[in-house]
Amino acid sequence: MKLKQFRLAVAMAAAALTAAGAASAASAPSVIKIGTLYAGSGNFAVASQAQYKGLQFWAKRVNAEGGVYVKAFNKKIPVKIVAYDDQSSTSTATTLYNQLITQDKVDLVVSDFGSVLTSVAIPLAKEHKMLLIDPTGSSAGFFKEKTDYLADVSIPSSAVWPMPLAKFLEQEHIKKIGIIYGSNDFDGSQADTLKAEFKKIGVTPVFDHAVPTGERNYTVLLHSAAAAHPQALIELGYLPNDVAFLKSLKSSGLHFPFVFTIFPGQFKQLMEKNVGADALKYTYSYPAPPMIKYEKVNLGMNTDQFVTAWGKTHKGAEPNFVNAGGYNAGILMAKAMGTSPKFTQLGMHQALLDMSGKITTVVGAYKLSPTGAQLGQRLPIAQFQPQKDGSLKTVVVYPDSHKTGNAIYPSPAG
Amino acid sequence: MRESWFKRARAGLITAAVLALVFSLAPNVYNNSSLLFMMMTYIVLSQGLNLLYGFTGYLPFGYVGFFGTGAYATALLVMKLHLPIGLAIAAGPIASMIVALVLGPLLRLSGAYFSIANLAASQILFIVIGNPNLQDITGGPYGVKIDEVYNPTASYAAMVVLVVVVTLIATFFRRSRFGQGLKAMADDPVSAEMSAIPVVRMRLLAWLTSAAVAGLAGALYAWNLSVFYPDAVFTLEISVFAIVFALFGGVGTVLGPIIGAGLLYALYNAIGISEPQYFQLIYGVLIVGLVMFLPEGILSLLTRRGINVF
Amino acid sequence: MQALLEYAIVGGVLYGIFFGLVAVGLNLIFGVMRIINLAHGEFVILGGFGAYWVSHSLGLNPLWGLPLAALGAVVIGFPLYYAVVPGLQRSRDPEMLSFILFFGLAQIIDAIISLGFGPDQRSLPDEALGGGTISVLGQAFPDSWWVAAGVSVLAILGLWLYLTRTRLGFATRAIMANRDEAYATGISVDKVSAIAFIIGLALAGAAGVFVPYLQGSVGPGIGNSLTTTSFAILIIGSLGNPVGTLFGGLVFGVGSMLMQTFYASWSDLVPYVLLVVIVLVRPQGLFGKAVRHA
Amino acid sequence: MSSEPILTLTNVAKSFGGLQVLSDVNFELKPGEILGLVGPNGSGKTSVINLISGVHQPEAGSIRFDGAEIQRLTPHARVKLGINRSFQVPKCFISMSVRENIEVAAHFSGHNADIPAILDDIGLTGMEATPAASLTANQQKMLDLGRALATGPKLLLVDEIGAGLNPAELTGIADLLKRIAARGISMIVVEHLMEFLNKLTSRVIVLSAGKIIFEGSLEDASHDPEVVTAFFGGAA
Repeated sequence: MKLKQFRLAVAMAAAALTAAGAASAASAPSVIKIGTLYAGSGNFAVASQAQYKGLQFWAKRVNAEGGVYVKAFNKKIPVKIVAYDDQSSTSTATTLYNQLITQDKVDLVVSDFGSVLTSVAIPLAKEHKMLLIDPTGSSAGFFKEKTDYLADVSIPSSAVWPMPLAKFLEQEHIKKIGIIYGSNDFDGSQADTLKAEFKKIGVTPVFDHAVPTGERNYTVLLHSAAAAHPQALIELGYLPNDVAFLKSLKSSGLHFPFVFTIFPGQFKQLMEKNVGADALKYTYSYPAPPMIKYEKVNLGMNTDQFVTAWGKTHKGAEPNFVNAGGYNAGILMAKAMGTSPKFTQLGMHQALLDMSGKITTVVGAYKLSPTGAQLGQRLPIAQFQPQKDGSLKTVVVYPDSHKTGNAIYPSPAG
Repeated sequence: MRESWFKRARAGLITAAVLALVFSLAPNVYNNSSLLFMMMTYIVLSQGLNLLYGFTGYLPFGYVGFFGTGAYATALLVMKLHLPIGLAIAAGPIASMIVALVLGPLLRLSGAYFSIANLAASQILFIVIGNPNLQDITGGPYGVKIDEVYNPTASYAAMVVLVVVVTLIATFFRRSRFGQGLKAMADDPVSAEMSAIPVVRMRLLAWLTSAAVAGLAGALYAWNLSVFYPDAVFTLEISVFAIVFALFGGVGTVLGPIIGAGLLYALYNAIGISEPQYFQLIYGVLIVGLVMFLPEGILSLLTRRGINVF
Repeated sequence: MQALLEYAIVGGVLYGIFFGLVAVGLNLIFGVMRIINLAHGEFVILGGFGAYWVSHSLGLNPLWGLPLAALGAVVIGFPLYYAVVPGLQRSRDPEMLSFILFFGLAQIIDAIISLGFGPDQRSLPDEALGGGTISVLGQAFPDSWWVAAGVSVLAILGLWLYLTRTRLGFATRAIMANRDEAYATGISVDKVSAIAFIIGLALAGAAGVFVPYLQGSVGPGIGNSLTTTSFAILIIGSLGNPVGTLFGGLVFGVGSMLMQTFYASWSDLVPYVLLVVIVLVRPQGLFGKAVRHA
Repeated sequence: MSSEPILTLTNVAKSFGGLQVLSDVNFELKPGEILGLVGPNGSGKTSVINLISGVHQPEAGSIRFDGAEIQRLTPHARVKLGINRSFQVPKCFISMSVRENIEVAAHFSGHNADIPAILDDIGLTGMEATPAASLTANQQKMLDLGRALATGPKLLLVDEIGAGLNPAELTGIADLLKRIAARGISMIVVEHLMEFLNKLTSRVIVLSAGKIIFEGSLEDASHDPEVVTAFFGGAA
């Protein structure tokens, strides 16, 4: 090889390194860096951006008051959110979580929405000994062993979500049940819980079907389900699945006496816009704050205050549950920083554990297990009942402690 | 008459040594090791794809299928049989070579038919492995988790070794009679047969080598990531990146895919971390521009000036 | 059981006819120009977004997306043809290079859709195409499915008439048969090819109008599966023959619906398995003469 | 030279997609012999060459070369046995230089070829480093022939090498082929140009519609009524 070629080889190979980036600056205590990811596109885009907005909402309010109080430094320090777009891709998310931890040297990491995008952050956080604040990653699989580096703060482990639903169906003596669920941790663990609960009372679903997380057309599946004549059809999906399911249900002309989906309870307005009030009427869902209200809170705003404050900064828009979840993650982090004597990952984790069972926020009771699971709130069951003016009223039908009306079952056809 | 093997391999040995040095030292300078690891993964994949496309003219659009197969073979052997990680990694390329053998008949197809059938084959692997009905065997759409063997440092080191190995394989393809025979086949398979070149056997050999490289890359990727879903190792984006990187640098050379993957992946992270949607646009424009104005890649700018590119 | 079978078959026929339309543009362009339009799926999506735009921003019936698709095909297709196709055909490997080039184009279109419309999946109101259902053999299907199938049959029939009953169509078929001889006989190959290219894109766009109904929604990122599915259908049928593509669509549609009804989680395999099996076993298609020695 | 035939075709038949392109083809070739193969377009001349060289395989019949049946062997295996060919449209390795084209063939066939001598034969001495892509069509034809010679063939199949050459070039090629034959290499020459063929051999086979309709001298062929009809009259 000629000398010229050799130089070329060296130069070209080295180019990769130079281009890869410059060394980063060390973090300064002048600002608390909160790192997070959101999905600008893909399956989780809508929900993920809702969570991100909730977190931003918290940061803005905290900074308006001069920052978050950090006990270890005994002063208020402004908060800065460092956020990247992972496009709903786990491999992109892996690189980006790593970027947050190793390059941006953030002080706390908040995982992206949902179990799928949270999953890859868990081993990374553990490896780098970072506490992962997990607002909505609720797969039961995450919380199998004791850990110092994971805290599910805003929603209960998805394995416990459907408990009230199972109880309600039992109470109503509904025994012929069809389940359609997305094959992902979030929906799969709910389906598993439901089936386990049914088994206890000797009920086997008459229709039980997993669909890809990206499924958008339920027309054919609905006909197969109808052939099994279930009294209740339960569809467990992510937001886009629920939209597609309800649309397909409406256009198919099929009728089931009881239909349940997850997200209308969290994104009622969006669902009404996308599938129409007509498609939602008489269906059931988990009503989530702010749809159900927590008036007595001892950390942050209560539901009404939150709705009003949100409206002021968001042109009068109503917040949804995931917005509240993002906000909730913020106030819990702030509380941890405000109580932990040391500004360390372990210190803040201990503070989060110490708060467990003593706090109620906009999303309800807060109870953190040593494995990082959230055991606080249980989600009730609500039905969307049409009113005379054509609007839909969210009526909580179970459990009795939250109940605002009776279920209309079976739902009238047409 | 011919130069000694050492003279022929020298450029490759130097390139491999430089790459080993750069990636061994890089984590001291820049400590997002995930990013460096991914850059090496793409250097390996682009080079592996180059072994097939650059030397035989077969463009494997479903190249990611081998990558995913390797990743899953490794992960499942650790999860189900609790094999030591070293053995499980060795199984990655073996599994992908088995898949390549099964798909061997695709090599009977020409040009675009091969590419599109290969793409379909990778989708079939994805749908089968990610199928909910196979949850008990493959983990289905719920993915796999091997965090008990999670070791970012060791897997990083292993990937450095793979970069070296694949550079040496590419050097062999570039500088040996075997590689010359492959080039002859790409130019004209019938004439190659008439030059006593066992076309079918050599093409299959290149195919298997290329598949094994991707399988091994997948195995190391699985080890490095330790938790992943089927779409993370079967996404078409991986094929696309490997193709674009290789084309950008210049296929049929050793340096081309290395430069293409190194530069573009760095660019991807410079732009992609903050504005990923613009990146797709830039890639698209880059591909169209390359085909229209620079079908041999950026290294052909040197070749055109009479500089012999390794 | 029998009701489900009937449902799958009737549904498969409607679905398949529609997919004949999805694939027929790819077939025409490949037949005439020997280039593989890997951005085909993206042109279908563009048609879907056109219909969405017409419906949401202009408040018109989404069917106005059909003339918009034709207009868009002229505006995009004409300059695109002259910018890339003649150059590709002079290159050393037109088929492979076109494959890569149009793949790049697909990326560009995907990115532009994402930037322009955002990442969300879009759907169209059922009411626009009737909103009710029509039953055959006691199996009810949304009106939109029937409209889609009807428009597909008309479009494919129209293409067939164009190819068999008009001078331009005759010239088009001459080019399909042998491009060099067509040059020699004085056919203005570039002009006729450009028209075929535009028709191909227009048909893709027209199919796109119905994608939100048949697939549930339209969004960036479904282009690849539409392109590979179209390719499978094109290969099941035969190159250059619109009626063959309709037949290919039916095989895919009925196969797909049967799988969705009885083995739903495996139904995504249908187009890919069909594609691989057919290219290996019978590269000339089930319904045509040999066009290529593979 | 032995009198045993080096090549024997017995009842060879071939069809493509239902179209019978060759049927019942029988002939022999002796070592060092040059055989002319003529016939109208589409009569199956090139198919005969394709079947002998292994590009296609016959449906029926046997092909014996040097005492062994070869009809099931791959083309490259036949090359190693000593069969090679040139192509009607030259098929060089266009990404390589002239020398590499010949080297590759010599290397893979395992034949210890005298490359300067071959370059001299094909008139490309001094152009070793020239890329094959920049040769003229005629030079590419010669390179194609050179590639075949580099494998050390005992039987050379020459497919319409004369097309498009001027009379002086034709004479040169004819002399070259005769020189090659004189080294003991048998040859089948497919050719339209009868004058050219006349310089090479007196024994021709005439094919029509996939059948041998005449075997004998070129002179006799031109008087054979069936041959005349095949070339000039009747259904094409």
